[in-house]
Amino acid sequence: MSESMGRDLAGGHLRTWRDGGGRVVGYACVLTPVEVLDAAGVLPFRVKALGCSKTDRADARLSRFNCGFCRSCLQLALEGAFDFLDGVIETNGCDQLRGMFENWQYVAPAPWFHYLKVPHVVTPESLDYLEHELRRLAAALERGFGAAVTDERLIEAIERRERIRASLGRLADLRERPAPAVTGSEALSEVIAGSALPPAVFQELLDEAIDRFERRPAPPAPARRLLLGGAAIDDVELVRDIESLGGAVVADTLCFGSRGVSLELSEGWRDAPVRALAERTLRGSTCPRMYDELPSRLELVLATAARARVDGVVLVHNKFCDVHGIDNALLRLELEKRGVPVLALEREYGAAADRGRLRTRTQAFLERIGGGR
Amino acid sequence: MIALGCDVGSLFTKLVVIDDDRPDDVMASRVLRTTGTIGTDLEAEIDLLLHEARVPRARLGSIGATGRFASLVPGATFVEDEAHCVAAAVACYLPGVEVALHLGGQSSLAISLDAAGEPVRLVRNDKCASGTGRFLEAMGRKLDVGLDDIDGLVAGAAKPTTITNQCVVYAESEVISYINDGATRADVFAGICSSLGRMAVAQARRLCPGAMRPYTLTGGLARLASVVAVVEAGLGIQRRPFPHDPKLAAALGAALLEDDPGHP
Amino acid sequence: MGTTDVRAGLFERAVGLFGLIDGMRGVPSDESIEGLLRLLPPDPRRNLAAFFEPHVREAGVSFLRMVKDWMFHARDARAAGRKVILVPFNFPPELVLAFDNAVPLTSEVLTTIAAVGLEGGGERYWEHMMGLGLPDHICSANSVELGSVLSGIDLVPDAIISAAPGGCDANSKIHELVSRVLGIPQLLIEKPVDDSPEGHALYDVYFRQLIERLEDFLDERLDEDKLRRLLARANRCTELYWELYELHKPRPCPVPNIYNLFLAPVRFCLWGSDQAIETLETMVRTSRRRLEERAYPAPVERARALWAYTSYYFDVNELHGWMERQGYTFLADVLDLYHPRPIDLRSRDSMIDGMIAAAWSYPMNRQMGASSMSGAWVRDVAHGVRDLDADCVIFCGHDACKQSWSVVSILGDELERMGVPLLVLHGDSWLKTVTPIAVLQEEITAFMETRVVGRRRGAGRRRLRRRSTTEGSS
Amino acid sequence: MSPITLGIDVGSLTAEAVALSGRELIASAQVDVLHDPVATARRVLSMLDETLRSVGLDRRQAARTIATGYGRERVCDARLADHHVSEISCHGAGAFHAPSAAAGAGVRTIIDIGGQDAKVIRVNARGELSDFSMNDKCAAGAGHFLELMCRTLGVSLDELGPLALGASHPVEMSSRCSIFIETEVLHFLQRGFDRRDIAAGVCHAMADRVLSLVRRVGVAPEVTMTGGVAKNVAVRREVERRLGHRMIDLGLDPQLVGAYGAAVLGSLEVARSGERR
Repeated sequence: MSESMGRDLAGGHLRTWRDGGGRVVGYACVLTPVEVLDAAGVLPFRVKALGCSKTDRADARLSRFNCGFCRSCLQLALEGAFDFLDGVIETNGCDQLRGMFENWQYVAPAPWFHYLKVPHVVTPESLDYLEHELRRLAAALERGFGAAVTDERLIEAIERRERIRASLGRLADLRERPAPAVTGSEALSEVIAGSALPPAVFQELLDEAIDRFERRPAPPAPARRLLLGGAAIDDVELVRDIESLGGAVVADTLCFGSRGVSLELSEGWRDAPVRALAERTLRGSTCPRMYDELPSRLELVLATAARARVDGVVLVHNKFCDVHGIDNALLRLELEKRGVPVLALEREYGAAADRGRLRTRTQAFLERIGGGR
Repeated sequence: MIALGCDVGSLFTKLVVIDDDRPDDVMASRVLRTTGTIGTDLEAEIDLLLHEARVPRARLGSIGATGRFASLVPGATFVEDEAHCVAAAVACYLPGVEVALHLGGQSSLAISLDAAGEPVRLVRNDKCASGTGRFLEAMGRKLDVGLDDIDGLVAGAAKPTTITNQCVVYAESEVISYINDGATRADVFAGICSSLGRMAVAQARRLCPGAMRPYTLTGGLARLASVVAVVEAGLGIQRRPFPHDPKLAAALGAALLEDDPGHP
Repeated sequence: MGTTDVRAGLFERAVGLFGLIDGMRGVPSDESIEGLLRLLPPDPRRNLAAFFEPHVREAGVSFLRMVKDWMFHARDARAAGRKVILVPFNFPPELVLAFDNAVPLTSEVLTTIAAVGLEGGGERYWEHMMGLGLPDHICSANSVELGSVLSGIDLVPDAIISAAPGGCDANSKIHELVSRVLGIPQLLIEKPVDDSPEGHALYDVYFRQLIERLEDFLDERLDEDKLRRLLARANRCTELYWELYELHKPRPCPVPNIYNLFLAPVRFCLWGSDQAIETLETMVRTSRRRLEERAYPAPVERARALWAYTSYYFDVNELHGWMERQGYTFLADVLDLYHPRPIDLRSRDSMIDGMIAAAWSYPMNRQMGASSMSGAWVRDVAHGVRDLDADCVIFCGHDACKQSWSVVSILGDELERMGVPLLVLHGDSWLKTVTPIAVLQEEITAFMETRVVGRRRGAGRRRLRRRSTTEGSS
Repeated sequence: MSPITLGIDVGSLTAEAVALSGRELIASAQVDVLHDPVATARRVLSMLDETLRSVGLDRRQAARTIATGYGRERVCDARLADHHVSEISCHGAGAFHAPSAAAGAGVRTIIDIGGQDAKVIRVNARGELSDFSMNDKCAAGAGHFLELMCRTLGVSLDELGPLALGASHPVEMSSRCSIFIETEVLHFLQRGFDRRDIAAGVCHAMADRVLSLVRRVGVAPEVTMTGGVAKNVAVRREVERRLGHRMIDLGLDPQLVGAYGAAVLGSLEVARSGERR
């Protein structure tokens, strides 16, 4: 049985949390507002499948036409790697994720289960609906784990996450410097670790890391600066591979990376915290599952690319992922029209998958934009 | 009665002659490559086989044909599909076995069978995972490793590679890049055998979602101890070994079957 | 943009094809059918022959004339100052038919027409989409027709109603891409994956907002009387639908396999039109006559199959026709089990509520747009199996259909508990180049003979001559 | 004599080495790939050395050696080359600067179909990489597919093209997947179809796959084909017919274009850095 990599990344902190009687609830899609779980005194744990190399149990339930991320998560779930979770939250992030959760619950039901339904459009009515959904989530957490999600506890939880977001902002600035003080793979590792840590612990570790990055001598300016987009990618190996070819990932819009943690709350959010979380999730989310929001997604990529002064954009999607696969194709058409070179990469999710194929494409792209070693 | 079984697959054609009073004693068998002219070649191959088994043509009671190109078998008494033949052979040689994992050259079948040797449920391989036998053969040709010395090689593997591509033909380019990244042939073949084994495990699990039933492995891939080891580890219980060359299972089944007088 | 092999658009070529049958009426003679088929290239000739088999000819002609009218309305729309609205197959076209200034077109039906009626099927339009850099795992149902639209030499719709959100990510993204690239409005209506009252209430608001947006776009108010006349005929279609549904129950099944292929476009294109009523009436009348004559196209009805989702549309002769010749009845595909209910015509609101209920329980919305995909899909398939007395279920395994692929294992387990065997195939419902029809026939035959026919009626069995030596002769 | 530069391309099926003096091809060598790229590289370089020595030159005189192809990084690790460049840029540069191509209006689109993968490369007016597409789809689009079909048809790779040209009614393959195409080829053979018609069907299926790659980056004249499959006259003619562009001849063995491009990039680097050896 393979230990869940996410749990290993969190290492002892998760164990100390649970030894202290703390409960842990798993979720998969970053649309899930972790502050509501914090406020219920529960540790949010983003289900992930780093380093899962075989998917035979999952392939008996899902099919080989489903994406590798879902198959790898189900594989670990069926192998018992997530038995330490006290509960699981399904979100309709995408069709395949729903299928993964339905199989997980069908074969090995979690002790506590909740289905958070997030609309695909941004209208006043869908906002009301999502606010109501977040209140149902809070009530379910209360029933399951006893701690009432009051406005005070929610505000406190949001403020703690906002401080983390500020630190992540500093990390992003370090990465975007002319001579980046932190590499793309280091920055992504921090965010991934954070998805399995109690907020207070993550804040401390993050700030220590940022100080360390600031103190160490800055490396020479990279040959080429890249923005990494697309999604369902939390494979640090892929980023390390790209950077080893001379393309520094100085910015990213990955949902498991910066995009998931850089969403801003509207002014005066303290007056109605649940409403503010709902608004951030819908209006703030630049996820391609919001089918009428391409302009805001395109704007995010263009603004990030300009700010980070990148030479090219790499858009990645897991094979069989339609939501990002099609969106990347559309973003590529839009960006290339505006003179921004784009490399679209399709890969199987999993440890060092397709490594050889992707290195050739990445090196050629870097050569195309006048870079490479 | 002396019977001949002929399994004409996409890659190989397998022929056996047995006397069904003593089915445990395979009188003669041959395996040859299926080519474009297999239809005409079989005439001579059957005579050669009967000569080897010292059986005059007149004493041959039945010719059972199966496989993708069964219709080309000259003078066939009947044609039966692969699942029935494999199930018949397993029921005859391994009573009590309830599942046959038939890992052929082009496709693989997970068959559950009842006591009478009738197939009950069938799970076929994913379309893109077909051609497993050819994949192994092509990799053998490229890395100049004979199919028979794969097991020896894999035993020495230090760091088996992971093959993630589901299209078996496409996985070849993945293997090439591993080689170019310095992986040894042992690591590469260990990776190939484990990915083929795990595909069979996933198929078996689809057939028996609950606990695994007593099973055996047939088809060309079952000759490879490395693949068998991965399947046994994946399913958690040992297989009941097929007593003859697993590649001949369907042909043996075709030789053991006859028309059921009750049903025209 | 990539170069394109597309010299003529899909819609334009399809209009040409239907032009050939423009004058056809009633039950044409063998000679005139022969004359028509000789005009067609090999692919359409082989496929359309299945529409003119003697036992289906009358319904086939009526069906083809209905589709012809549907296409010619769209062809003449611009000239008549009307807008062409692309409506996906999981949204009722009545809402568009109720407007004078609009004509509906359904991309999945056009893709099916290409697969059945155009030489080389829809592959060249699919290749054009690939040329734009779209991944090859997207769904061909929309991508073939929209590939033709994006090639720049075919009819371009004026707007797209995108009703796939909630039920299908792939098609939602394709509509978003096409509306962005063409610069045409996308009228998006999401199906909340929430069977609770809150979900229904949200959908109610979405639907009414969609009507307002359509009224603005078409600069025309939804006319209550026109809507009432349309929905009265739609209710007639609902009655006929249930009569045809009941006619599937007797053994042997009197309803020819291909009628299932006719039923889908009747719903998706012109539900509530005179042509749809005529086609439904013809199917019911001819099926009832076959029931009285106990007619069945094969010596014995050896197995009755319910298709769990879509089926295959690129070789109708070799699927629907071939199954009939083997004695395998094609009862329905679950997308046709949408349980239509008569609509209360008393007021504008009651009629809109009726259309909302129809859209909520529409194909794909019922199953993949429900809270639990597996729960709703199993409910519909299990009901279909019991109600239509099916012997087995076949999942066509359309490779791009990732939501059904993700829960088909749960459907299989539940059907196994009911003692109903499930066949899982692999292929592309609209592109013949993924899995050839010959391979599908082979797998269907192995499944039927092993798990369905073999178990019950033992035709053509082989048995083991001798058990192993220890157990003596069997 | 202008400085000598070497290019070495360790592919999946074959490896090539080339020596240039400026743009002039003075020596080349080709071997089948062994199972280890470094061993293969050493072998093809030593063969190149023999040819060089026969004209009084020596590999060590090279001002720059550039590696490309699948094994390029391992070849550099073994210090058999100064640095490596992707085979995509090398095929682009090789075709653009090829002897006969350079004279004409200049190549802009290169269709390279190798053993394991296929790629279409677009270069700008200076022969620099501007866009590319590679076959991410199933492998039916690579040279390996033709190798597979030749085994089934019982002909050699070189005979397949000419055999296909003799076809009167090319069969149409009903599938895109090489597994099913192989079975279909066996079906056609059993049913006594003319082998030339079947060979043509195989080559047209190959051309279909090539064209779907071309569509991703678009085609601009002049167009050329490189890599092993370029030698198949039937595939080349079908692609020409469907694209409406004639493939210009590079005046260079299509299989050497990768190594040639690497050597050209080497000489451009040497010229830019003003080195004189």
